[in-house]
Amino acid sequence: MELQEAMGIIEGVLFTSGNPVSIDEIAKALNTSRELVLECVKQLEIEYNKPCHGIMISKVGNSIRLTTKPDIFPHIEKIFKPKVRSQLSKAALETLAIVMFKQPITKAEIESIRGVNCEKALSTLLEKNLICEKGRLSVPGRPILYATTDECLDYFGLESIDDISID
Amino acid sequence: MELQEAMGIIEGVLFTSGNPVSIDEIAKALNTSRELVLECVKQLEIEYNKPCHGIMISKVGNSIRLTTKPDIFPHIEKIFKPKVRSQLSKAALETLAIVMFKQPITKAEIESIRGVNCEKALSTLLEKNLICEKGRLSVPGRPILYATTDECLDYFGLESIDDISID
Amino acid sequence: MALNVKIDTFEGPFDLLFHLIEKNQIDIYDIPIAELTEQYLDYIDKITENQLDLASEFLVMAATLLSIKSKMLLPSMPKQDVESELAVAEDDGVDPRRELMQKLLEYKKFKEIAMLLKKKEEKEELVFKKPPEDLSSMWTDDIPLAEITFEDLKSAFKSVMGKKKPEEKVSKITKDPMPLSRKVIEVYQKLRQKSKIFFSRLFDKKTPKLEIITTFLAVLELVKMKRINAVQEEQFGEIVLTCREV
Repeated sequence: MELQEAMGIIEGVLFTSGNPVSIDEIAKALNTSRELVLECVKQLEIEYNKPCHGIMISKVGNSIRLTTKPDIFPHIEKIFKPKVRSQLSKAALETLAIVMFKQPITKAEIESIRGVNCEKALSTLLEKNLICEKGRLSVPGRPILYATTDECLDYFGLESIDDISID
Repeated sequence: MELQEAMGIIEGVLFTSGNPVSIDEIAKALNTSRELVLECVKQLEIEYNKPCHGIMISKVGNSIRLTTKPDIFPHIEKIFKPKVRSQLSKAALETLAIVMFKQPITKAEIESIRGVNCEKALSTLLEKNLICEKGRLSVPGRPILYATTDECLDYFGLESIDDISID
Repeated sequence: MALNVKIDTFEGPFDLLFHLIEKNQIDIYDIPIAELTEQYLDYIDKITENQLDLASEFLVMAATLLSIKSKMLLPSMPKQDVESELAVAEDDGVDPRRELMQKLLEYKKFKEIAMLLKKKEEKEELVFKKPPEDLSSMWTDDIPLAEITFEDLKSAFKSVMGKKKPEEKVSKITKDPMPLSRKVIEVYQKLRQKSKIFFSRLFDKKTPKLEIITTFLAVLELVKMKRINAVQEEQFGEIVLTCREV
């Protein structure tokens, strides 16, 4: 495979993934050597170094990923921060709703329902004392179980957990 | 702002978003003119046309977004799980076209436009989450009203229904 | 005429009409109805009897075409004065083809949109998109959660659960429902005890659909046997069952 062509495929793979992809996995999929992949990565880095690009390659152990360049962060923030705010309040609302109707529930279960990371939303709800930790699930890793607090029930005018129904 | 620098920022913004971003929004965030943004997009397109790139800019209405190039599709599919997307039948496409422009609409109304039973087409579209039930019409029998979902726009790479023009 | 086109390749009567209109380069705004009707009927003839299910929709259109054709043959009314002319224009003066033309034009519009969607679908299939970056760390301030109600939580829950990909369908295998004859006896015995009962009380939420149907059939059977009376005051209202004196 030609170097230029391989570079394009690697860029496409990293773009699609969003997450880090291992060098070996890329080499295998391209049916080529690890060395050629590394050479492509080097060439891509040279390419991305040009000011007309806002992305770059970051290495994470034996894997690589695409990220934005740190120097354009202020612009990214300006455009996305207002969206993050509404996204986060939506995330908090959805997360609270899931905890309310599915309690006790683990973070992993919430994330599988929402399909996205809930770290931030959970910590906000904990901070506001709307949810609390309620024991741990007895499976490997013993994940924390979350449930609503009495304060939360009170806030929504509910007497007890038994009043929670989705009809 | 210099053209090269603006190109880099636009690339970073599109990369971060994943979803389409409107030209006007970009111009506003960069504190520059729509014309300059369009010029940057043109230059980026020239850049991505090189074989060493696997990504490209797609236009979706007044917005732009990054996607992978169609010609590297087989390679990316090899690394990630293959896309299982059976194409929609002619009946399903016709039914969806009617729901798009007449929503919310009942089954009977769709059938009067198409002149045939749409039961099967509707259930296919519901299953694929391209349409959803949106309440009921308050007439005898209370027939279900159908509307398109956000996933529907995404499925066709549309920003809004207006991207498909009818006249 | 090329008759090698099978009828089931058409999406419906409008689709078939379109095929004929395009093939014969007919002006939609001035349809030669006699000619079109004849060609349409030729196609319909190809439908064999065992395709009758499919045929019904095509036959309705055939009837419509014939009706338009006959209206076209009627002599137009002589125009006496302006007043009656105006009155006539509302009704009989309208071109009998007008309604069909409008329907065809509307169908044509959606057929074209469907083709556009097909192209978009094909294009989309070959590209991959990127998931949005997780930007939550960008926000360090307090997240507003004011003014939400229990109803908001309910609808948020419903929409988030609705978004979940449908799980693999698990079909339930239920026991054979009670045979009709036994259901007839059961319903009759219940009525003998209570003399009056709502149909909806003969089963509960957990009763399988098939058994509800059997129950309904049992009621019909008992009505036929003149053992009970069934009254429904309004559409979709309750059915009240009463026992008849034997």
